Amino acid sequence: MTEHEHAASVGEDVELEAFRRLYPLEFLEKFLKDGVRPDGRPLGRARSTLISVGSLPHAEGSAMVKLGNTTMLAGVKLEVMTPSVDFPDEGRIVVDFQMPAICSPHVRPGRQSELEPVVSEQIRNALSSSMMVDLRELNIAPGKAAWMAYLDVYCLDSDGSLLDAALLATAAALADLKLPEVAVTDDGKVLPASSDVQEHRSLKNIQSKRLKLGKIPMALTCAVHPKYILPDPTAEEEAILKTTITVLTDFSGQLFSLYKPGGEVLASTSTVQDCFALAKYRGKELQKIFNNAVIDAEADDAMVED
Amino acid sequence: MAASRVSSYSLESQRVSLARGSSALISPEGVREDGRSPHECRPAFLQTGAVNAAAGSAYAEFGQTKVIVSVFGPRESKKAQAYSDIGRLNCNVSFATFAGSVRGKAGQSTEEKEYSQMLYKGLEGAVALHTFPKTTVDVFALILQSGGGDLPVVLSCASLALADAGIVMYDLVSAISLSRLDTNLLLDATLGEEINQDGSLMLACMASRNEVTQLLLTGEWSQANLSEGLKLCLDACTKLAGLMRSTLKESTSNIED
Amino acid sequence: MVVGLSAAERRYLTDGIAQGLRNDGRGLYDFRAFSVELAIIPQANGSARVRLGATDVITSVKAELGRPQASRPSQGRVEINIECSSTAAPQFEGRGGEDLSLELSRALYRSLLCNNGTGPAIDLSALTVIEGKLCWNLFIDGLVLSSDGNLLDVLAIAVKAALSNTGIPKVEVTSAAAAEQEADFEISDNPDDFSGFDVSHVPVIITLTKVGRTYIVDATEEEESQMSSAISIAVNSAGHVCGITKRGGAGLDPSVLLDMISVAKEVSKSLLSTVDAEIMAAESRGDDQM
Amino acid sequence: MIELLKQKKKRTNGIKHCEIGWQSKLLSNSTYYRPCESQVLRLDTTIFETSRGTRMVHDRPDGRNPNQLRPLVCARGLLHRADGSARWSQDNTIVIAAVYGPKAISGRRENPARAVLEVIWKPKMGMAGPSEREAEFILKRTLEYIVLTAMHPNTAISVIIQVVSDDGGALSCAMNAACSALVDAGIPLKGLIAAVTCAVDKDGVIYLDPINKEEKEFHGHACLVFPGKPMSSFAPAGLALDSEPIERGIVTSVTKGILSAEDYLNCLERSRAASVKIAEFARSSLEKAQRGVELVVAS
Amino acid sequence: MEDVSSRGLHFQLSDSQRNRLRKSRELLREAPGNYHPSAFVNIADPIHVENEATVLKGHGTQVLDGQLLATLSGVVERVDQLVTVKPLRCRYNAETGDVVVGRITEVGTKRWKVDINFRQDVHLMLSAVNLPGGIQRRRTVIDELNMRSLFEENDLISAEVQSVHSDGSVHLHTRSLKYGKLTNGQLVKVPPYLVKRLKQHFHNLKSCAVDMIIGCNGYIWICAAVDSLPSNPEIEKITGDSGAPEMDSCNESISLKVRENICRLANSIRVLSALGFLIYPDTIIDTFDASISKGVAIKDMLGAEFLVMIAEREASRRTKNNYML
Repeated sequence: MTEHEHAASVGEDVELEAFRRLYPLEFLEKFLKDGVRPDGRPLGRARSTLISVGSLPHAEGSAMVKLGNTTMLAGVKLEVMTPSVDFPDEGRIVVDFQMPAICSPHVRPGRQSELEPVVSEQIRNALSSSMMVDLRELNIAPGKAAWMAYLDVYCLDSDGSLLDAALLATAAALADLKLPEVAVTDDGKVLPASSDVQEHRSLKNIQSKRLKLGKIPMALTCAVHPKYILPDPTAEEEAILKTTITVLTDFSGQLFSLYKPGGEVLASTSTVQDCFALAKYRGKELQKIFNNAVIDAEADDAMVED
Repeated sequence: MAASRVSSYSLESQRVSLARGSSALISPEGVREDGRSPHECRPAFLQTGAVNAAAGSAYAEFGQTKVIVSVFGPRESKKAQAYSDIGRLNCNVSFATFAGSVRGKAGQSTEEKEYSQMLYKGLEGAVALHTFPKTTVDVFALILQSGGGDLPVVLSCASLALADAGIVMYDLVSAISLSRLDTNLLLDATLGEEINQDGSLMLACMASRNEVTQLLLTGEWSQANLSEGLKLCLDACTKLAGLMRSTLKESTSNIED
Repeated sequence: MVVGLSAAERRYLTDGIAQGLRNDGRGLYDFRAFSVELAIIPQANGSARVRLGATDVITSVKAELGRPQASRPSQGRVEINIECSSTAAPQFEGRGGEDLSLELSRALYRSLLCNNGTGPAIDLSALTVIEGKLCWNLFIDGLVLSSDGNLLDVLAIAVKAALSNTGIPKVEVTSAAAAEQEADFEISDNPDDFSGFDVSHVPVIITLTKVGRTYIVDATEEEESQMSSAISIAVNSAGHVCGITKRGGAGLDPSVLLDMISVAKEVSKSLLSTVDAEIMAAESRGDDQM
Repeated sequence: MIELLKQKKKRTNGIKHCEIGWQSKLLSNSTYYRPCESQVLRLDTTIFETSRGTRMVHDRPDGRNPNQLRPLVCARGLLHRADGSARWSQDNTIVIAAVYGPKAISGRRENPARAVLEVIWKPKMGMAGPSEREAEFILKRTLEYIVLTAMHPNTAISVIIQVVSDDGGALSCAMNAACSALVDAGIPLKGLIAAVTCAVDKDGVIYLDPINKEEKEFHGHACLVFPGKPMSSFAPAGLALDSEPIERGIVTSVTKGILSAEDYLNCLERSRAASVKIAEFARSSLEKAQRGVELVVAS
Repeated sequence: MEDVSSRGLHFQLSDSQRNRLRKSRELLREAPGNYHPSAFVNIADPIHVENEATVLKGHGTQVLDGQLLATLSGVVERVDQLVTVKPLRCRYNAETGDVVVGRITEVGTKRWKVDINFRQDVHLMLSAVNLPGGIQRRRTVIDELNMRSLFEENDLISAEVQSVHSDGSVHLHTRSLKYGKLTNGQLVKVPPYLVKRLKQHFHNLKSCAVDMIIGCNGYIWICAAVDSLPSNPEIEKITGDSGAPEMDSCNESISLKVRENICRLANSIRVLSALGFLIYPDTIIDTFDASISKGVAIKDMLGAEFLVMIAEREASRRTKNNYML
């Protein structure tokens, strides 16, 4: 490239960047008209998705999810609790979604992001309506002891579709969760399995196990433009279009919930139906990725145990 | 709901298992628990550009210690500050709730505050504050997993992230810690070694300028041990700085490709 | 603490330090005269007030019986908490003093107790009453009433003085209980039944403040405002370094660092003897009054 | 529309000088919605047609039929300090909304292009938790749809929601209250909204405006918000080709529990019809209030 | 008796020192020129007057149930019919014509805000300063933009109180060549009530090559003598080079000897202020000379021994004067 041409291309770059900043909607629409999105993918496609489990040795279950640039890290820490009187054989799962200051320029340390409670609530709803985990699985000794699972999902990089990524990380971390082997005394005291058995006469050992999972919830966020529907939007697309619809389903496409918090564009019935269809397609895609990641991890487990 | 926590089962067991005599941590032949020799650093993995949303970022993994640092800015200062013609550096360190063996609490702990102060002090001298007058550069660190030597890893990682963000610096800051168990000096200590140490030394420096930006020493030290420890740390910092440099070089060459 | 100095004053001050004569007539390594008062808070187990120039701090030591930590069954626990009163400076009001308070508390803690709470300065095993069950926990609280620089050094002296003033009541264990049960005990209420505290290992802290190319001891607030960096070095009576904390941004050459450490050791000798003498004098004054 | 609202603002200012006690004002501005035959889509039988065939309908605890709303009451202008306020009740679910602003703000939140909306949700008792925070977020995003924020740049409009009692459907009640309060404050809006909650049982039967007990018992429930009146400004020209009446699209949808796609679409249809009633009620209450103001000004 | 503590200093005295100090204080109390003890009133103490109706009730007094009471702790002063209470300790009270030393706190539009230890920060208008070049002309927008080049935040200046307004605001001016930015020295703060208004507040101590400005507000500036420095304002005045003395570049010319003198003078003032003695040029120089003649090192001047010595010295001086009368 000659120097002159180089300078010209730099000039174009600057112009393009200025256009992008000054007329974001027009910028986006120019792309959409040609059937592509600013990051190069076709209109109806989600970004590449990676799931890896067991990345945190301190946590009893953990998973990392990358959805394009959006990155989530979920970890489960277990504690022993006394079950409530009403549900003596149930444990609890406490989900918290955290947006630390590192993830986005809009979050300040010490101040909760507006999205934190929103995503937390949606994950909680999804877990309870899908009944992914039977809380009785967390039982240790009925009425005396049960597991309390603290599931913290950290957003490490925020680039749109946070709920999709966070829910996926939640599900993967729960799939990775392994209840440790413990010993229980008669009065419900829980001790690590390795502790001295002689001291306590009436010890009952409980084997380590993974949770049995029910239907696994997933979410697909779609940014809505009066003419287009963009599944799995980036932060830029979310900010420009200001309207999102999040469809919560299981992998088979069975709907749990449809979430549209306001926004500039109204959702007609056909828009809603289009979103359902996109979610169904996405469900199939995710199921494969999810199963591969989790099964790989279980295979690793088996090898270690051998 | 009447659920109350009875005990933190993991807490007691983990702590007890970690508190051991120094003999258990280093064999008579001078081999440490993880197979390293006393003056050997942990395997380190560094990477820039870990967080896309940030102006600059870096991920660092030193053995079991895993840290992400994001840098934002220079951007408008948060609150109206008194007239000043130099920029402000704002540092914040936080732990993920699953960083330690016991689940942490949300909300800023004193440890996080202290680390934030230390991070600031370690970087302050290296960043050319006059190059971004009246604006703020935010350095935010998240410790994903605490495995010993958290602060030095955060410091090194933060200086990488600053470089990645294109902030003008006099030099990269590399930092390392060292634990003294009796008279053994163990470089780049793990969590287990830190809990049983009799003294610790943390040194952050700008290796090519031969300047110490932060120094922290605890426990009683004889002159001989102190001089040796300082020398060990300085050498390790120089090596680490080399690694950081090559990481940065790699990341820029990746962009060119 | 923002000390506003004009450009001319700053120049005058740094030039003076370069010439070896500071604004109050001191040389580079001279401490200001300080005074120690003991037992000023009757309800504490030990307390002291130290005034150095216009810097004025109070420390108190409270001992409480508690359960030792599972990881260290034969040791008591020490907590240090420093508070900067808004009487010292208007900017300490509300949460303004928090950062400084934390910095001072942690620096003191590290010098006295290493960072994992097993310090050489205070014999923690002497605080045990029954191993694994009962121990004394010490709560050291400091209050900065007025500040004219060099807070950390003054606080260290005050902590040392307060600890020397601390009496821990004798505890009588009435039933040697079995492994699982709580022990019964009685705290002696005889005022003479106190055991004193050995403070010979408690270090003093020397902060060397670098202004220009020179470093000075016991900087005033004015001088601190001109520092490029400062190093606080804790030295005990054996001449061993017990803690180093660096403040201020500018980097230091390692050789300068080693120089500073040796200067601090030198200064610490005279400071330690002055501190001991002042504590002794304060004790004798206290005895006279009784 | 906007002009009308502006006029109203002036008039309300006038009325404040007339020193009318808020009690009398409350009465004069209140409109009661009595579910009489003409206003409810009442079905004669308890047999309900759904797409899955004919199903039995559960008896509702308060004796309503599945398609019946609870009695609505709306009162406006009852708080002196606020720039606008409204009390919206659906039987035992009562919410008060207060609007302050547009008022000056400074610092980071200030936006040179538009007014900033902030919503504070105060629960009946206790502290606001994450679910309240979420409700604030939903309300904020929903109101941003109707408030013409570009008209008041560099200002803030705060909406405070106080739940007085909650017997199901507090979110939709709050939406309706907030909308009325915004009108009362004379803030320029591009239209009104109407929010409806409906629940679905296992068999797919839809119950409008469920009470708390029903929300808990039934399979799932949805809070849906629609634009108040078909208005051309809502329908972008590009979509006029669509066979569907696009102007009745959803502004907000929040669901809890399980709703199958089919159930959801049924809910949509049913609530859309009900929202027309609510919108009519809101509009009539607004007009009545306006007439009241005119009377006062005239005398 | 307590230890001596004053702003910025604390002196711990031994028993013998304490006794000596007590003795000299007693002597001083009886020395002439002091107020009679009955002249002191505390807050709410009645002030005795001959005829209630005829007296003018001045500052620090109030009438309650027909009785004249004090609202301040201090000394009752009577001038003709006017009864006032003059407080012992108070902030500086600005009066027109006072020479003050102040610190710029804020650069605003057309004015600087200055801290002179007054109740509020006072104003120095752009129109009340000498412009560089010393020409008298209207202030332009350019001048407004260049205000920071004249005085910036934290700069120390000497100035004169131009006017005190009824709302409590005070304006300064520096429209004389002796006023302006202060350089080459250090500031000592003393309680303003220790400084009395004199004819002359600028002092040139030729023997030490030191200049001293005793601000009425208790801010005392001690610096290397201007005439020992190359740029002489007199010359500048003739050449019209620069109106305000610009001496920023001259700091390095301070010799150690001069610096020692400055330090010794500063410490003399600190000791006097700790003892609560009035601060005049004479008392300062007397203390300065005493420290040299007794061979006291500069840093030891802030020790207890020197403090007691100065107290004794003052006591004996005053009682001697008494005998002489």
